[in-house]
Amino acid sequence: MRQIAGLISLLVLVVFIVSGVLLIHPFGHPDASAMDDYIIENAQQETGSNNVVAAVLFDYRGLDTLGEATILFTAVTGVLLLLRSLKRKGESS
Amino acid sequence: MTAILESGYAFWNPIIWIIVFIVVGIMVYFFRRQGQKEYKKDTDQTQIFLCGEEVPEAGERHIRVGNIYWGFFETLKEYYTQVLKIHTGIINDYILWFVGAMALSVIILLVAGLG
Amino acid sequence: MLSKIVRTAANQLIVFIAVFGLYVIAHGHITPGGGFQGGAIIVSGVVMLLVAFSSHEIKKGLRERVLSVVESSGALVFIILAFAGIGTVFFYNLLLGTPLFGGIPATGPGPGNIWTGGIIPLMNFAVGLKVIAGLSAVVLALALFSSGEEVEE
Amino acid sequence: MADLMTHGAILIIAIPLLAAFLTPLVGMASQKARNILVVVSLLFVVVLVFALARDISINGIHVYTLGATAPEVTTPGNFIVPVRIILEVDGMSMLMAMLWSIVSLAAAIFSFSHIANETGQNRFYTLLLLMVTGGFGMMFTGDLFNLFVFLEIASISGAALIAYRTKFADTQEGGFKYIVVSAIASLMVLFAIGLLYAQYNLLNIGALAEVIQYTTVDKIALALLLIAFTIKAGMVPLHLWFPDAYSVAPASITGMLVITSHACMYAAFRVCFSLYGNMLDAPVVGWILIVFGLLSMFVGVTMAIFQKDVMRFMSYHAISQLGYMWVGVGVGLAVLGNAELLATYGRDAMSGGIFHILNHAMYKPLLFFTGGALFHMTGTRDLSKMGGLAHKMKWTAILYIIGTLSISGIPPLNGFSSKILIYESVYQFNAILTITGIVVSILTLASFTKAFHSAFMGAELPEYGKVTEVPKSMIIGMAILAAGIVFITLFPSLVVDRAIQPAADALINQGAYIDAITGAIP
Amino acid sequence: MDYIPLDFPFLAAALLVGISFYIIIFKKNLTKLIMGVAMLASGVNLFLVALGYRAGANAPIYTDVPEGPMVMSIPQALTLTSIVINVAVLALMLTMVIHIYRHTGTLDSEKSRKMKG
Repeated sequence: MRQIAGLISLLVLVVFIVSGVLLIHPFGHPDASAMDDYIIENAQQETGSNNVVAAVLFDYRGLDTLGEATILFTAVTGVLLLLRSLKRKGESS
Repeated sequence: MTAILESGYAFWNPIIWIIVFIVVGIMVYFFRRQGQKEYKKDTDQTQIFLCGEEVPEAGERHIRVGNIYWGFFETLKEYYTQVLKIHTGIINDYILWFVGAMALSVIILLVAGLG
Repeated sequence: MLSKIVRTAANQLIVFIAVFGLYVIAHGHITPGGGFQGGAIIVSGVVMLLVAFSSHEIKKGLRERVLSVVESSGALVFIILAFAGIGTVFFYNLLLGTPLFGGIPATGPGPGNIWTGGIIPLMNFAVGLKVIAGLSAVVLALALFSSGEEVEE
Repeated sequence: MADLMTHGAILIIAIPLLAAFLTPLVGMASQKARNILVVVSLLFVVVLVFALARDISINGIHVYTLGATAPEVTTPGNFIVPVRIILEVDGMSMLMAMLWSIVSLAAAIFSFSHIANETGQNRFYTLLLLMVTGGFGMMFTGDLFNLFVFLEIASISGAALIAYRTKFADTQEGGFKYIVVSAIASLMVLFAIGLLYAQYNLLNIGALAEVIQYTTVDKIALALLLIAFTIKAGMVPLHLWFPDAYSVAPASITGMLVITSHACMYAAFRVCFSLYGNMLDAPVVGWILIVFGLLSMFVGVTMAIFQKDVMRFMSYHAISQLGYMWVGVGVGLAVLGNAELLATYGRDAMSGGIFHILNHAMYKPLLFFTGGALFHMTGTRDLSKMGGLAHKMKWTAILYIIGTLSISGIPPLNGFSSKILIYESVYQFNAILTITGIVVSILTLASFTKAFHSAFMGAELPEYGKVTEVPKSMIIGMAILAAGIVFITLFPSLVVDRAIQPAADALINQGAYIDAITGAIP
Repeated sequence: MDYIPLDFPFLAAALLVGISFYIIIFKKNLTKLIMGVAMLASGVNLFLVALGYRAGANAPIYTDVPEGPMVMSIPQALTLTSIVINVAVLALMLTMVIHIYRHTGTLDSEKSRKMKG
């Protein structure tokens, strides 16, 4: 029962996802590119960076990168929190 | 008045309710005063009286959570067996529901778009 | 702990890996790469050391508490750089036009100049520091925990 | 002051973040300084949020373009689409931010005593502040990808905090379930963002809303976004992870997780109203929301009566209460295309649903905190082992009663005022919804009476002879929320006029949301 | 450099999503489940980065680049962000699985569960 329901819903979802990705523009030929064209043209002037991806990362979408760095910080804090020793300082065994 | 909420159909004023509560509270206090004259603390009057039987210990006297609303669960037994079947507690099943809901809602949205 | 050959080789290789990682971080604004990528390269070197030596050995030189402090400072530098522009707007690139990384390259293809990009190179360094310290701490903590040793608070 | 308000939106996000980065450094020096840092930063955020809320009610929607030459420059030069990340704060975001700031302050104060005997406190408070940042980011951002990033911040910090008490096996299981569900849901959000980006080459919600066509691909993206946010909000039948994760977390975190659940709900509303808006096949999507809401209300409350674990019992009630909001807002969405019905009852139904968010955000964390207080003093979450605790924990019992009366919709407490708004407006749409709502409300009262009886009433049990009242900071944390309940109880009209209806209008009025981004250009 | 027919990268991404959902639903081993999540992330990342590709275009870095069109840069930045996020999620998941194994002695999602109902 679970197997059948799982397979059917999985199949339906995959069909829709595949049709979704096929219905958008053909690979290599994007339909709309106004925002990206603007960035490629103006990144050097506006940010002074030759690497457009770095310009997007740190200037145009700087908050995303701050968020990304924060997520890394969160994960590191989380891992160290979960792997901490449960003994309190000065307590023996 | 900031206290009155008018939704277009309803009139709702918490101040009136609070006044009613206070009035009822005062009345209850007076009624309670009537009966308290002969009441003395820490005498036999305050002990539990159970038809002369021995009163059980505190732990046994307390009605535990499992015994409350027994009739309710007995009536809805079939419903609960069905619902508890869904709550398997296995993480794989959770994602299965997620996938199923996504598939179903895509179908609904696409079919509704046709008509 | 692996054999002596491996340990010696790892000891030598870590220098090159670190230099390459630093290069990738420092040139993030003119060539492919950046703080995350360069940091990940250096952390791969740390993982190599962790495999060659045991986590017990590494712990003597690289303490989680220190790594934690370094990581926090990297994050702080990043957010302070973002805050620095708040006279105009948060994340405003205020170093453009100043002598420090303030150059603006000629439009179009050309050789890169390292003194360009405003706050971008500095942010790359901050992120690089953070990634090195953070991922090393995670790898070290997982290795220590798996081998049953104490992980500092 | 005006200058501070210009940067208000980003400061509300950045100050908890800055405090989070500072916390581990300060905490190494002194625990007391760390606690002061946490409270001061959160207090400052509360002040900022309320100042910004006042500013928005006067001046309308705030936009803040990060990294531009000025905050109002949403599109560079005479280019027509926004390139940078834009924070867009309107009435709805502001309402969410207000309740999030208060609950996070109460949770932080509650934590001081609640986790006093545990190790790893520095990292605990760091993660708490990061979670606050994530929540504010989700509420304020006007950019889809940015929404995804902040969603992940909130989820990851939440998962780590759920698993905080590593010595118990169930905490690890709850945290693992939470993070798997969050990761998969947010990856589906990302996939949907990719589908939208491929067609329109835009990421900004307002700019996307202007050009969106509701093609087949958009429908698939809508389904992915909607269901992903639904599972994150925890609606039946996608609620299965919800009690597992919420019952094992430290109580202060559970209170905050409720609001992240609301934030995901807010994101779903944002997608439906502001992103798709008038293009949407409104009755169909509205009914999807209503069905989720109805199922949640009924299944949530019936499962709750059944529970013996006090936190699990309250988690199921949270699911049940979330259902009210979805029904209220879903009815509003179902009649979105019809201006007449919208004016007759749609807007009121939405106000009721949104008002219920505010009320729920006050009483549910309070109830979770009282549950946490019981766990703190007795060491068990099992209701069948408790009894007679009101003799020892008077304040907890009183605060529990306030929360209970409020959640069951007993007049004159605030739960009633939002429920009556929902009942009366929804009745005109479909009477069954109202009837279900009233039945669920009765069952809620019944189950909370049961829990109150088994935990607080009865004779003093010998095994809890040493139990005393909880420490002061826990009482203060609970009292903050109780004060919020009393305030909303006494001034429902003030709250509805100043906060709730602007929020409902902000969702309905898609044009204003778009204009704030693209309208500035001649 | 020419136009690739049939959108193979998009199809690959979609199928990767499908396969990883299969793993997540049907494999009871928690480590395999984590692998499924990692694969799902790869599928989504592949889809994102494939969105920005333009046939025959250069990498969007102006240093010593030949003349010609450039591929779109925002999807690359988004993918980079998404990769780092998924690394973070994986690290936390693995930590929790270690703890689950320590507590219950099994990695089976059905046997290791403590909570139901």
